[in-house]
Amino acid sequence: MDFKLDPADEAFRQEVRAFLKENLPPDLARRGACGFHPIRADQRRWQRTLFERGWGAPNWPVEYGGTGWSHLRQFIFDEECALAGAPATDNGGLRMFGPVIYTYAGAELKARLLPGILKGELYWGQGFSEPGAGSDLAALATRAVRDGDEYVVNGHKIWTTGAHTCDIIGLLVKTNPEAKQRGISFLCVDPATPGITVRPIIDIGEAHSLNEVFFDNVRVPVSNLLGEENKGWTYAKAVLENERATSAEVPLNKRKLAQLRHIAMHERSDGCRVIDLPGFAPRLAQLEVDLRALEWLTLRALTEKSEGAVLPYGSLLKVRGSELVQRIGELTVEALEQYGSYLYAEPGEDPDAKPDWPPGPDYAPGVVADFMYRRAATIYGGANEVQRTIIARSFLGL
Amino acid sequence: MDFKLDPADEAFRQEVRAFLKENLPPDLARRGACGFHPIRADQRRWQRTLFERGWGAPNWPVEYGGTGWSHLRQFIFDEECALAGAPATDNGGLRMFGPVIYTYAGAELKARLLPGILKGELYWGQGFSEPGAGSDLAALATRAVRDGDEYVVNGHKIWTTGAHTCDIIGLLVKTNPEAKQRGISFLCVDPATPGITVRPIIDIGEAHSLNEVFFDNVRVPVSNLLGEENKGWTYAKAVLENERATSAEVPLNKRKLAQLRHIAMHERSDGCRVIDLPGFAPRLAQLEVDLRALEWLTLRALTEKSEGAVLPYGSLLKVRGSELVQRIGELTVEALEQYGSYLYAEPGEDPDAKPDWPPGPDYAPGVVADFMYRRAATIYGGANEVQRTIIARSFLGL
Amino acid sequence: MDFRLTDEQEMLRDSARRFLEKECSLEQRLHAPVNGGFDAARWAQFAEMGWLAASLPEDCGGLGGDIVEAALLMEEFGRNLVVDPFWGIGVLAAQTLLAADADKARELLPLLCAGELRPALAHHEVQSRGVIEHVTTQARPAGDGAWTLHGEKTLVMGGNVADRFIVSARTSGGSRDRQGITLFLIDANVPGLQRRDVRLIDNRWSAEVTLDGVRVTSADLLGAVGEGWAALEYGHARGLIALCAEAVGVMERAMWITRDYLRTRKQFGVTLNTFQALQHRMAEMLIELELSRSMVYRAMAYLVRPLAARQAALSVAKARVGQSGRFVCAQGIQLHGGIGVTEEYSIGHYFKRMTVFENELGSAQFHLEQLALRECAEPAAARAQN
Amino acid sequence: MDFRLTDEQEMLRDSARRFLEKECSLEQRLHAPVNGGFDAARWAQFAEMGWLAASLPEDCGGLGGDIVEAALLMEEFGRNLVVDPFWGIGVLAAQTLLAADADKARELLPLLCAGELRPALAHHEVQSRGVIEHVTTQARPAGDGAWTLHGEKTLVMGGNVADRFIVSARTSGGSRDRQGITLFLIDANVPGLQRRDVRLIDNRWSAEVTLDGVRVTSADLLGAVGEGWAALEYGHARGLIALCAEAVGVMERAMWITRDYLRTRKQFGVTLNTFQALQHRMAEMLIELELSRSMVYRAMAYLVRPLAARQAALSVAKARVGQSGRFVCAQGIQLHGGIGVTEEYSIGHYFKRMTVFENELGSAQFHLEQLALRECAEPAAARAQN
Repeated sequence: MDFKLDPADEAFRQEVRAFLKENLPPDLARRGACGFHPIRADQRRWQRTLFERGWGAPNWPVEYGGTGWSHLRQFIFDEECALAGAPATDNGGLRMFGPVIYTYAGAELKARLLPGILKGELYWGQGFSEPGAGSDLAALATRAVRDGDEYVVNGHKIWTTGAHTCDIIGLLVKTNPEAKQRGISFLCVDPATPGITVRPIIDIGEAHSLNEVFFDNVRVPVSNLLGEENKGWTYAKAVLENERATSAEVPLNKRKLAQLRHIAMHERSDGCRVIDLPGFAPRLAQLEVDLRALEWLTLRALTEKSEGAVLPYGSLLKVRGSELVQRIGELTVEALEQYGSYLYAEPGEDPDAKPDWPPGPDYAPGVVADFMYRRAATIYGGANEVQRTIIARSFLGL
Repeated sequence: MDFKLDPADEAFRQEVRAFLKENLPPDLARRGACGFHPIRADQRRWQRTLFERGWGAPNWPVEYGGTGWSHLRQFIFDEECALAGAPATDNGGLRMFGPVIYTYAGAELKARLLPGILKGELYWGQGFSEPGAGSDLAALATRAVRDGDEYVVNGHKIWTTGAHTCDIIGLLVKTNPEAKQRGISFLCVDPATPGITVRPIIDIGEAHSLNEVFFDNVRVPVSNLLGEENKGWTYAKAVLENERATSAEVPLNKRKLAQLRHIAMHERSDGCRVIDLPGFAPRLAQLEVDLRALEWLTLRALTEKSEGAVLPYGSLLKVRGSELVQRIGELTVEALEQYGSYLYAEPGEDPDAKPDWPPGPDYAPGVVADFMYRRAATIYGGANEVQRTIIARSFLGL
Repeated sequence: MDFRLTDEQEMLRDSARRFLEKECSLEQRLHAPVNGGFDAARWAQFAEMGWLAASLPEDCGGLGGDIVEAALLMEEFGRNLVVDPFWGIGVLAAQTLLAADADKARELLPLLCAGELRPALAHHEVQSRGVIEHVTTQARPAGDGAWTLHGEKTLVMGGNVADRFIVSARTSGGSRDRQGITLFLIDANVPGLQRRDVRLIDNRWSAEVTLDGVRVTSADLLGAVGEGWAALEYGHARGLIALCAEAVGVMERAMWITRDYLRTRKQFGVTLNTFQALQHRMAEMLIELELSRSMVYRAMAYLVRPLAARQAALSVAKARVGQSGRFVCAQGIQLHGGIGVTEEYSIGHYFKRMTVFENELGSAQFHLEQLALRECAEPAAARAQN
Repeated sequence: MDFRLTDEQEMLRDSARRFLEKECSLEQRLHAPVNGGFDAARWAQFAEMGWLAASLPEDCGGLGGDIVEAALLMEEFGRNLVVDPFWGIGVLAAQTLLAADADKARELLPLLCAGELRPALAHHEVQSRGVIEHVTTQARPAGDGAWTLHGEKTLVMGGNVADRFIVSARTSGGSRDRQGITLFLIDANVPGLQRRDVRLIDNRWSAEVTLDGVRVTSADLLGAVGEGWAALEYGHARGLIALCAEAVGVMERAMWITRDYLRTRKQFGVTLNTFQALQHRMAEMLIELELSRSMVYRAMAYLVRPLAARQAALSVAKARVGQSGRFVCAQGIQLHGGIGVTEEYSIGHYFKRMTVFENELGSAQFHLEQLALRECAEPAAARAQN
């Protein structure tokens, strides 16, 4: 065992920090640090900046334009970006779908899809869940029937994050209705294709990131099939595993905890800082303790991964990471008191628009909206109850 | 709705308090207030005192020698006794079995059993659980075969509290092995009957209250059958319901919380009272909050009972009452620090014996032993998991 | 002690339930938030049905009820997540006015009962955080027995539709002294008063009120100069209980909505109610609900006790109801899955209501800390007996 | 950063595991508690296998290992609930001695490694409660460079079988000053020293040591006069990590024992492992276990950091491991049902060990409060980056 941080990794951290200081525009950082869903324009702009630096895909191998960084360096990079307030990059393209594309897709599809992700020009939506297939994803009913060089798709997807702004949808469809998992295929679908209707789902933070997507005789070229027909379940599982691997969201939680500290040191009660109110700091300390535990469980997951992990790290991290983001949000809303009750509605996609917000300190907008949206953290990516069953069955043999 | 306490009830409280002040010997109170299992000799002495005052059975109707008190008065009485440190009276005889006897037994059995309970001369043991029948009580296997005027009993009971000091055992047996619930009968068994062997079970507090009881061709007169043959399940359910009705143990929890306060005000850290250490008092306050919630849920259960309760109060109270006693114990052990780690072994049944204990303040002995024993609180009387299932099915219709 | 409702109380509850389910369901008032959570015709109906009068004494135009009636109504409002400013105007402001000035109460409360007067309590300030005596708004002497008011009030519930404000201001003392707080009743459109309406995330409305040299005279006084605290405490005590009663309604309905969903929603080929982990979660929800209900009863019973015991009981209730409410409503969302976080489905709104609840009249943590202070200060013997 | 064990470390762990499972199972040492938790022959074996030397430097007779080796051994001890005083003597006293006085360490630690010297650390006092610098035991000047020691020490782990005591005493300063603490090494049967042996509920033994005019001279000094704090901190840091590592072993074994029980125990006609609520509880136990293990790694990594960062990491670890350990072992009992609370079955002993853990080197709450003080004192920017 060796717990020393490699000096080269520490130098790398400084390099990232310097880069951020120089290249992250303050307006992006300001919007990135608040709790609203990131603005697509900001994400594009920032992804382009990273791409130009050669850091477009920290988690991809060099041959596909990635950095080839170790897991630890990726972790350092993500952490520095989060703490600096950089906009979240496209988790869908970079982490969930990209690796599945370069692992399973044919050469043509790779060439067509990967560069756009790198440059921030191809954003992904995830067309997996359906009204009748949530935690039980394999129960999906959206049909794709082959008709010459095309599939004809009919069905109804739900919880499609960013379907209203994305450039491509990773769609799970039934190509063999007789089979369950083995009848599922994976199509890459242009959301502008005729027959597709996107209906916004407003979340309880009064923000719009989720959608329903209806497919009415949508024709998708067979060349947009990922890998082989009826093998989509394999790819989907890989996508979900990729989602869970980062699901502790340690960088995000660090940013949120830093924000909570900031708020607790600036909000006051009769002149006394909220952080100095009796009982507040120990609760903050408990969150710090739990974040550190999660951070080092993540580091173990990253370094043990190459060794062939036995522990179901993804599930462990998903459960506690999602709980932590909710608990941090809860204390932040409490620290804000009345400003934690005010409705600061999402400002929308135009970065220059001035929203008509209620009064309050700069750090108030977005906090409660995010707190509300994060109720979904223990649900999305496989509800925590499902993760516990996975842990109990797969590892504990119950 | 009327929340005013009747002045007559308040006067009653003062009467009880005065009685306790005058009649509760200090040595009994001292031993009663510590965490060790009550000494049988103390219990007998105290029960006799109560009996002579006419308060031998606060929860029984007058016709059987009870007080006929309202539920509220019983509650006040129990609370005052607990806070004064009176030894626990025989819960088995007075609360669990007595009411079942006077409700279901024939005249002869009533006359034979009830007076002894009142006078503190007939202590009850509960012969229900078996190694293969815990939460699933109806799976019990102890057999009773009728042979003339006697039943011949063979089997093996476990978790029999006080079997080593009790005067009678309420025993569930299978009289019809073909049936499940409908093949169960209820026998009142003298533990001195030949063929009965009692094996102590030492609990993790290194104390002895639990036992295993083995029955080897034990002959029990048919006249000791409670009610009808094969209807024992009805009586057993009534016993368990009686057990759960008081299972929040609010008086006990009040005494324990008062003890915790006492300890927290006397233990010190560099001269500072433990109660004044940052973070301690809010945790104490949380216990107070939860105790008050439980207290008033109990009051509702008591007053709504006569109205035909719909809520499964017994299960609600059992779950939170057992959790609370464990949480109070946890904080008390923490408040004691090193004295919470010391083994102060149970002093035994002789009230005058001086145990060879490690050093420490007067209030230390018994605390950690009780904390250990109370791990069983969430298990005995139907594990909390079973209670949650009962709540979900019976009331919520899940 | 008797937890049964009287016939009158049962009638009140039943009629409220019928009316609200018919007229004020969540679906029906989707546009209410945009209109400031207020509908003049609806308010007139509230008055007509006697709801505004239910918990006020007869010499003030009321029906002679008390906190029980207010709590009954609030519980029904909670079930349906009613956004109309009943609590701010009909409980908090009305009860404060009642306690502040008997003459003015007899004069003004009949108008309130009739729906013709809508006062709001402009008392809370940015740095109050649950402390009733926190008042920094200044009443500066302006000669001739007049004062000018300077300060900022926040979370003035129902302030967006108020025609009067009961303003607390300091005529003497420091920012957290009980002495020196004076109450004034001022017109909503008096010169020097500025209002900004704020929608809360639970779709109720409040206002921020800025007082910049508002001139008041002794005619505007409620009660005696410097003696406003007792009336504020009186109003807050009743307001807190009413709020907790509302929360019980919120929790109860959230629980049943969730129960019904589990019985119909299928995953893995079976309905969700067959999963033991979810059954047990719901059992916990019921326990929390019923403990909270008990706390409301207890707080009502302790209203007649001396100040220290009353305040402790109120803190116990607010802390417990806040904790339970958050748990119950968060689990309501969790057990629904994705649909639970959508604005168009009901369950998430129950959680939003409980989130705002925590930010009103002191959080659970604030009240725990109040109790903790008592634990350190009071002799144990005294506590064990109350 | 590399979480893999070296070959040597793996060998150490495997041999310890084999030996302990064979020789030190819970069943085998039922009588150990009565004998003071000590068996001279067993202790000689510990020495022979190099365990006492594993984490000491070579110039002190050690094998050149470090905290990792101590943690590996302690984790194995935890699995088997070993009661022998390895921690008190082989970690806490040995590491304190190592840091306190290089010359004496080179002289005495080889004897300790060989099993021929058993020093215990007599430092903790009744009112310490986790604060290392709490020392009220007095070293009063007695002329000729001598002192007399007066005071009481508690929870002297392994003190019942110690032949030497490392005593902390105050030569100057107040009861919680870091400066002014002096360490002395004294013989266990020196005049003026009284010992009372105490069995703890987890069946390990400690002693209360009363010093009533024990005469010491400069020859008994460990390190410089008044400079003992740094060595205590050094020893406590390693002791805390070793304790946390032991707790991970305790938790892990408790979890698997429970898993095995659920797979065989039947209720309602099926084995308990088929109940979803119990499956999910066990999933939570695994999560807590692995979070705790991560905390031990982190604490080891932070040992080389500056004092403030190191202490914070130690507090983080002790708090988290204490919380997790209590949960895991309490649930271990709960999932067993009745048999779990019996002294003759193993699972309850795991809970008892974790209960004592909470009372050693500061409770979870104590360490949370230490972290809370930092939160209030340090600028946020500095924290976010470490």
